[in-house]
Amino acid sequence: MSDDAPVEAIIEAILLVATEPVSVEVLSRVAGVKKVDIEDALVRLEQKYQDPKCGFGLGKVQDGFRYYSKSEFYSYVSAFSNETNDSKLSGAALETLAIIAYQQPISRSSVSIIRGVNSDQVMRLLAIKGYIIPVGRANGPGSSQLFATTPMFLERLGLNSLDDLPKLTDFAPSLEIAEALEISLRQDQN
Amino acid sequence: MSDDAPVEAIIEAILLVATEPVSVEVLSRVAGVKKVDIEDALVRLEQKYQDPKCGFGLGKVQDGFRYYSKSEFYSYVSAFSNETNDSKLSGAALETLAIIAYQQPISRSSVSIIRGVNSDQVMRLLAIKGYIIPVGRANGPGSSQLFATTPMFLERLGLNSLDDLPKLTDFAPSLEIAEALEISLRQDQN
Amino acid sequence: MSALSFPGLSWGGESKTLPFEVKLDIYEGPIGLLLSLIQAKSLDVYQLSITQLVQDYLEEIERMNSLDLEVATEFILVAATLLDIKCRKLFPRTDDGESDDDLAFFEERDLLLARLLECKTYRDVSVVLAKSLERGMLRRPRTAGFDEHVRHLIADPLDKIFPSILAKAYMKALELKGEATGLTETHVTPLPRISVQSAKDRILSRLDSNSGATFDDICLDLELRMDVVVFFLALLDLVRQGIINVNQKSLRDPIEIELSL
Repeated sequence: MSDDAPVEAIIEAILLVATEPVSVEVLSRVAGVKKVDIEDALVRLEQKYQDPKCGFGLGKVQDGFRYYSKSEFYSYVSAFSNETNDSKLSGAALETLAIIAYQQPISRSSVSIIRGVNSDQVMRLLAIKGYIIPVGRANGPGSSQLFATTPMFLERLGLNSLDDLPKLTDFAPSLEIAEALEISLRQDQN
Repeated sequence: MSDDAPVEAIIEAILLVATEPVSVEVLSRVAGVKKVDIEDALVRLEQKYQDPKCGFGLGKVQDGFRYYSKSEFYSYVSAFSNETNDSKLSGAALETLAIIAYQQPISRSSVSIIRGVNSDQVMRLLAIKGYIIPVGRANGPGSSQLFATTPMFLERLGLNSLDDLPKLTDFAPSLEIAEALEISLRQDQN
Repeated sequence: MSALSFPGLSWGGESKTLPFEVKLDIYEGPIGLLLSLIQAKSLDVYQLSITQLVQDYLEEIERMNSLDLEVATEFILVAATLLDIKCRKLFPRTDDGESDDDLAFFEERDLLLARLLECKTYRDVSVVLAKSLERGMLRRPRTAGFDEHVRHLIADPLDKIFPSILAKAYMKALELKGEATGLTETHVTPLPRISVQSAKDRILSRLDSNSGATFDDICLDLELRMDVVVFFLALLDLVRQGIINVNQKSLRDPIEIELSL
């Protein structure tokens, strides 16, 4: 504990200018205090922000901390930023996002193969919205660009890491559906 | 009139997501309470932030209010900037600046489309550093703000005028790439 | 289809200028479209009217105002498989033996089934993701970052830049752009320097009865993407002729090649 600058205040000053989640490591390095002290201070800050008179709180994403407006005040925040609902993500965009989330890193062509339709434009839209980002190239022949989801995507989902995504096996079509599909595709044996 | 949401909390939520100073008028309109009530709440917030355990406070700029990190903690904020300003950001900033330099005046969305990723934050940083500046609005529908480079940018590069930027003819892109670019820019205007 | 839409992001107040928004909301790919249709008709592909499918598809194309060659090709493949299924039902074979044709048909049918199941999985999980995203939209992160008054504290992101570096960065950004629109080098690539036949010979020369190779190994010294395409065609033809077997564990794994028998 430093006696002149309270750790909470240092953290607050840093998080105020941060535009991405800040890890405990970075906070510890910048503030020049031990990680445990940062962690303790974060707990105290979280308690402080629980006050209903407080309009924002701390969010933890991918091992980093960041300020958020509290969801109770959503209507005011969206009224302030003049939001309209006309930039909805389409079913196609969501489906694409799901594929990328589970298969990352993945190339445009691989996504297109799974969806059965050219997905370049949907992926461009998702990139511009900040949900996905190019992360490098495959090292095979042709070396196409690979895409992954961004920390912002996890943030919006309220997830800490990709491991927290719903398990895909829970969504595998039930045996009945698989069978029904198969029967419908099967040739009559008689 | 607030039903039960405390005015202070609404103000905090709005100021947290705001990127520019917010006036009492706007706060009053968005929160749906009288201006005097906003002013009272702002006084209470100012008192609250005076706590030395608080790392930021309220600042009044040109009739607007915003959060600022307290000057006692500038050394930490500066250290944080050095820590986060890694090569990744530099690459993005350079690319963005290059596009603006050669295509000015240009809107945020056009830059994002060319780069294939949302570039709003990078452009904000470049504006704050004084390299680019808003110069007006496109007159199409939606009328997005257009950006251009500043005299300070030219100075930094050691150039007299934009005409002294390196000519691109030596390594001009292929016709296909130029066309693709033109198409995307045209789409953007529609 | 279930309603998948949810309030999206505001995009600097400029979301209206996004050119592709409307188009995306309308269109689902052939596999997705097919899945929707099958589900709507109680999961019976057999009952599914091919004419209806084609008609629905054409209506979608109409609404898209353009014909995407890739989409069309994919659709034809799916429709052809369905048509094949129907034909076999209508004209049952008399002989019991399974011909190569039959095997090929079963393979195609299984492939279609696998793709339908995969597509359904992602579609179902995307509904859950949409709900989480919707919830996530209720709280907003602070994005303001450094303010004017702390400008002097920001490490300069453009330290040591020169005009030439700027020009290079610009050219690089434009190249990325070309790729983003799907206009890749293939449009300007010279003609392949290898024939499919010689590519087949070269693939076979790399394989012996004891050990296989991966497609990546074989393509290692190829410079043009077009040549890789030629080698891939050669690979497909060798598989078709039953000379080699290929195996790929999942999409991004290497394609393993070995001689048959």
